[in-house]
Amino acid sequence: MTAATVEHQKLTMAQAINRALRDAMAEDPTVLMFGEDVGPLGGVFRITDGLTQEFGEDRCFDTPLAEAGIMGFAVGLAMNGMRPVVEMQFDAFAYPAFEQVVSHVAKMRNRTRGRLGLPIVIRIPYAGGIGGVEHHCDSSEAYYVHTPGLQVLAPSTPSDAYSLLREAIASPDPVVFLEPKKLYWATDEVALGRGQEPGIGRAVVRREGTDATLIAYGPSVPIALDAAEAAAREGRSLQVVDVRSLVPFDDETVFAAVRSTGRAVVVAESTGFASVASEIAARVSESCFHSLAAPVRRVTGFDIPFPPPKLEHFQLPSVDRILDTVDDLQWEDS
Amino acid sequence: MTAATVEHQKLTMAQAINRALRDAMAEDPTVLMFGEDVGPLGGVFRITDGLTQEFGEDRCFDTPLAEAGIMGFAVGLAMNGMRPVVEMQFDAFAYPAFEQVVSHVAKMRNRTRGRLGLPIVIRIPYAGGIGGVEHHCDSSEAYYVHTPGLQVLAPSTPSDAYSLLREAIASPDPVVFLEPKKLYWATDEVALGRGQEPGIGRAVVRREGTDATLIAYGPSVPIALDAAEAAAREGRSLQVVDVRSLVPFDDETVFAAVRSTGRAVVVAESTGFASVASEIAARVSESCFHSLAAPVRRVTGFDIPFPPPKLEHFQLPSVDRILDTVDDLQWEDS
Amino acid sequence: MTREPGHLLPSEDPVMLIDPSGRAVASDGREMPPTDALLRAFEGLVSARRLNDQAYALVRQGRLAVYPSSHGQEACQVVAAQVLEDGDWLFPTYRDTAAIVARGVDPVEVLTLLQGDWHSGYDPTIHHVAPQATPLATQLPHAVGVAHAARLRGESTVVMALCGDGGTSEGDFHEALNFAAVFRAPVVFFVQNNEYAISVPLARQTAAPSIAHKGIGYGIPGERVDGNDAAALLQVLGAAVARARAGEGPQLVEAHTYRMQAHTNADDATRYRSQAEVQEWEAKDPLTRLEVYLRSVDALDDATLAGFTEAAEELAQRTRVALNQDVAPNPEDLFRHVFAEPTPQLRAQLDIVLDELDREEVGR
Amino acid sequence: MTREPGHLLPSEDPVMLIDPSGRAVASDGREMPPTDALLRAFEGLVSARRLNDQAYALVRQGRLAVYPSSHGQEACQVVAAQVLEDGDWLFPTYRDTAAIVARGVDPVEVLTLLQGDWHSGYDPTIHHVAPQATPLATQLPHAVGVAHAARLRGESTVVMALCGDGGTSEGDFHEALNFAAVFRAPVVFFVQNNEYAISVPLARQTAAPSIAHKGIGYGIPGERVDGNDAAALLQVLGAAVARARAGEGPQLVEAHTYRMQAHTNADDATRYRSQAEVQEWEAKDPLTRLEVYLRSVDALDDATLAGFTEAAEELAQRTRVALNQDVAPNPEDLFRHVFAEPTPQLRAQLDIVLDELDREEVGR
Ligand SMILES: Cc1ncc(C[n+]2csc(CCOP(=O)(O)OP(=O)(O)O)c2C)c(N)n1
Ligand SMILES: Cc1ncc(C[n+]2csc(CCOP(=O)(O)OP(=O)(O)O)c2C)c(N)n1
Ligand SMILES: [Mg+2]
Ligand SMILES: [Mg+2]
Repeated sequence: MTAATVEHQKLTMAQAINRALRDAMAEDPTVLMFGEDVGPLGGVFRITDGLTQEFGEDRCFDTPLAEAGIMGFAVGLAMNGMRPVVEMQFDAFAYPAFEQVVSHVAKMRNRTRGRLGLPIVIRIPYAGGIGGVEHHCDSSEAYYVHTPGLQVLAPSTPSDAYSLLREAIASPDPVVFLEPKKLYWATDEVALGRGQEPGIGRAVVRREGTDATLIAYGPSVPIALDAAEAAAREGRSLQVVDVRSLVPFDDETVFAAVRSTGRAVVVAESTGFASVASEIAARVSESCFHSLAAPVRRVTGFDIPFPPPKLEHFQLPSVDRILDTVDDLQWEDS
Repeated sequence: MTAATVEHQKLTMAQAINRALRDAMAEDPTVLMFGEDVGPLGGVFRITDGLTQEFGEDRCFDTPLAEAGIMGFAVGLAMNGMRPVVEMQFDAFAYPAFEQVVSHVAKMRNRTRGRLGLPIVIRIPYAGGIGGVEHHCDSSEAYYVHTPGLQVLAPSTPSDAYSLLREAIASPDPVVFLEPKKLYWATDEVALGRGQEPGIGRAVVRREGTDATLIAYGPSVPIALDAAEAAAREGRSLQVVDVRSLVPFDDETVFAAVRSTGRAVVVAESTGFASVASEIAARVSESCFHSLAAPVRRVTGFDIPFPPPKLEHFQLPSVDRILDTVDDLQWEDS
Repeated sequence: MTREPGHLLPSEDPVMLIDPSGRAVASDGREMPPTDALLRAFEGLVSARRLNDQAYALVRQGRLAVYPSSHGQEACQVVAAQVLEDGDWLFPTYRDTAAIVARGVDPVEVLTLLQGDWHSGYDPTIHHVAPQATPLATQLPHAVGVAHAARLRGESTVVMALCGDGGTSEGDFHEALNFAAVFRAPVVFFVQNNEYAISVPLARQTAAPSIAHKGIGYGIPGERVDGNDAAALLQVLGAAVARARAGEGPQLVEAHTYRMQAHTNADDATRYRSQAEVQEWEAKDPLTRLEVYLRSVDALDDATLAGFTEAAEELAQRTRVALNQDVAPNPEDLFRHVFAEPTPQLRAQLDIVLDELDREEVGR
Repeated sequence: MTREPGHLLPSEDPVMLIDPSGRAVASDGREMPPTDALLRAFEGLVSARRLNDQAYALVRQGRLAVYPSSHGQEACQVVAAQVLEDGDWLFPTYRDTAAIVARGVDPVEVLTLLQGDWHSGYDPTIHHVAPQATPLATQLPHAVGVAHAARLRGESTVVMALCGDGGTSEGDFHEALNFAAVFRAPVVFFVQNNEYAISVPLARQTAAPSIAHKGIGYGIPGERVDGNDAAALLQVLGAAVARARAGEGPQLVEAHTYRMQAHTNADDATRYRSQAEVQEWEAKDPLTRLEVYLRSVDALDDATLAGFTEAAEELAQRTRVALNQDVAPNPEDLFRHVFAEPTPQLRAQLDIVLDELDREEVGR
């Protein structure tokens, strides 16, 4: 497919994910979509809207209400030739499936010395910013990235949501696909078809800048971009890297970016202790040591349970908090 | 109790834990011990040996085989005045209880604005080094430390196992108590009674040294000490810090240690990506930036599922791998 | 096996004592509860229905983030609380506002969760009401633990554990019932089968003859009851509580009821069920039926009803007023209650927030 | 409700066709399986018993890290495999060595796990045998998924999913049975109730009248069978497989059997059960009973038995020899099979190991 023939559509992230599912299901009859309320209702976020109607009850369907069961069922389907895509209704409701994910989904290829891979996609609407009550706003990526055998993706734009989900469904390995709930209604020109965006394992520089590098993913990318915009107005040039693929991690792009500026702030909504942000800070500190003019700093969620709706803004990385942190990066001229 | 009256006993770590349970149960009738095979059998590692016989079926007992049920049962018991201590038979068999741990055990105090705390201890025989088959050797601490509301302890000596378990049982908050399986048979002079060792939240320097600091916990501490011993023979003086308390983390002791040597290697058996070692590396890199002569390095398990018995030695941090890494710390004289 | 298995199976039809038209019906051996208990239940129903309407209005006005309706299920919820004694415990879900209020918790504190001020707004230890459970079925093993703790101390506490039809599919339901049976814990597992789990109908949830048939697999007697018949509920739940209190172990009770409104205000029920189906259940309304019966036995007159309505109105008004007051919750609470004592790191993190607030203050 | 609930309950006594003394007994309407099937089962039992002894010897010699014994449960395991067709799937646990070998997998590959060379030593796709499950009951939802995939493609695959009595307490057991029933998946859930989960006796595991009584809670028929009677197992499991293949949905079969040895070599069974209890079960041995019966109907003579014994001996010897060969597993495999393509980080980590090995090599 050449660039000239690529079809573009203006879509919200929710629509882009829906479209990715439709396109994948149309192309490959082994792709199945199931979970709680994803059938006739089309999912509580309407991500699977119309799929049952279009592909029938056998291809997109509701299951009994049991996440471990859903995940284990997916394992069996994948063992027997299918490419299941499951929806965990909200982040915290994936926890009942944790044993299935860690002890089976992540390990089957390894356990069988490569004989049995599991092409499963686990879609998880995740993180906060939508005023959700408790258990509806967890950023659970650290649990998954720490588990060897899972690819973990966190798109920040509708285009990435579309293209990364297409890659995820095509992947021979299990993928945890983290959909930032608060970005479901963000819009973008989305290039349809496969291979239009960098694939799994690739970070991208979303904004060029020379003074410091902001490293973010998923729901935090727009905040990082806003912070860079605000900084620019104050005369400071911030580069923004969107990690996109948490596992595999794109060291090359991230390290090159940080080396180019000599300063880095990692921005992530998840609680900070032993998180993806910790990993990024640790590996950047280690590999870019001699390029760093200041310690790598982190702007993350605090180490507290996700707050109730009226207090959640204290937990989410904000432009001000990012700029405060950037100000702290030991600028000789300040 | 003055130092003079403190009773000491030579105990294995397994015996020390057993003794801590016995002493706590004798002192406080609300302490209950339960799980799988912990009753008449005394646990598959014999940690609860004799407790049912001594305290009766109501105080130390077997449950049906269901870890989420065990954990949820503990939550209810703690809600109603008890201090439950549960044993998860092996690390990977705690995963079915993950939702209960993350969504309830860790959050109850917070959810109820401090009105309802859960004094639960979750004992987990963990990590490798015993030639265990799959699912019996996971280092799962990263999952717990990342979850706000859990204290996470990892003793490396029988003395610490005894004293930290006593503190854990007395704690008003839930504690994940990680027992390094391969150290169950290590012996030590154990000071009985409470308060004989530094408490929760305190790291200790296990060996003084001036050239570089090894930061380790649980099963990796003896390896770090061995490495320091070997390094000393080669004329290099390595300091060893035993973290002991992963949450709360003792920044003060760790930072002071690293600042005193200017070089640091974090040693941990767990897979490395987004792990406790990442967190330690990140926070040391950030807070000791100007004292560091070289980047903070990590010697951890590789990012692979835990290997089968005959290959596990490749996964475990070894003296050689630690020394190789220390050699890499940009020594001017080398 | 101490029990003949057959006794563990539920009756073929749900127990009903007052039919949808308000007439008393015979149900073998089950007595009609005393009229004063029925009247008290009715008062609770009137209050619950009014409070539900109030909550819906508050959602529309943006005072509540979300609200899972109890309309249609009031009889189940009110009676579940009514059959308990003070020392007993109630384990509610997000849907059980009416049960918690009937237990004596201030609706303002119940709605804190949905208002977004905090997670659980009430002190669970005062009325012995657990925080409302959102992760489905996870509260059930807690209920068993609370019951077992009481039993170890020789107390006569009974625990009423609520869950929905959808929740019965979760592993925690299974593990909780099994623990309760093995430890003979005094727990009444009370399933409000309202035919749907959000959009998923019961037939996609289970192929069992009934949910109550799940009891025998644990050695627990299963019962079915008309969930829109407060009299039957008082009888069946009352007996289950008495049985548990007497040390005869747990029981599983399935109430057949219906969620008359959408799952929450955010849901669109027309996507998965017909108006005709809803109307069918309209005719079985728990309030109407009990009112007709009570009037027929001269236990209720217009004046009494007016009194109930007025009290319900007052509670609703008080709730509305309280929820319209904008008292911003304190961010310090976020850091204060993670552990009994904040860690040094949490204190440092709180300082970041306090510093930001200070600067905002100055900036104004 | 399409099915009269009563039909879902198991018979009061486990189905038995040959009693412990080797005599055929009447069991209403159940026919004795053909003699050649019984003879084939017997051959499997002889082989399984011998292989079990061999594995125990290998543990003592330090060639296996651990071994969970199948002694006493051979009839369950051999027949579970025997009733399957080639395209069917078997989902075994750590204890089911005999079932996997009866299915045709080389014992050397089965024992790879316990030898410590790798996790699963066989290719699951060749004989349609899932890797042995260690985390209890987690394999059961997989079995449902495999069955459902086949059904979606219109294949007539049946899945035999094994688990122990202890495993039935796990949430995954519940969720798997429920999924199977709702999707009418062709799965036979076969529980080997050997009275213990390590040290925990059945009475601490469940208060149900029987494990088979758990079926009705999912709308699945439950059956009980004497797990030491190969004839009854052939009959009951055969019928369950046929029923599933015919599209009539899943079934739950509970076999009453006994683990004659300790849980594994590492276990001390004297801590939790009496020698008298073990002896009682000695008298019900599945091999003896089938041998007596087969001789009584002149289907087995000394020569045939000698042939079986010799074949079993050969297999055991071959296994012993293979396991005594010390072929060190390749550490590269650790990094190669995490993903289909190793990540850059995994390649770098492998390089660390290769570099260490190189230097060791040089150091020698
Ligand atoms: C573990 C878990 N999974 C999913 C959800 C999302 N969810 C909330 S309510 C609901 C349906 C529950 O149905 P049911 O148990 O019948 O209760 P009802 O809402 O009908 O009262 C779902 C799927 C959840 N809260 N918890
Ligand atoms: C999830 C999980 N929890 C605990 C264990 C540890 N464990 C291994 S076997 C076993 C007992 C299993 O008993 P049962 O299901 O009756 O099978 P049997 O060993 O008797 O064949 C236990 C507790 C495990 N393997 N998986
Ligand atoms: Mg419902
Ligand atoms: Mg067993």
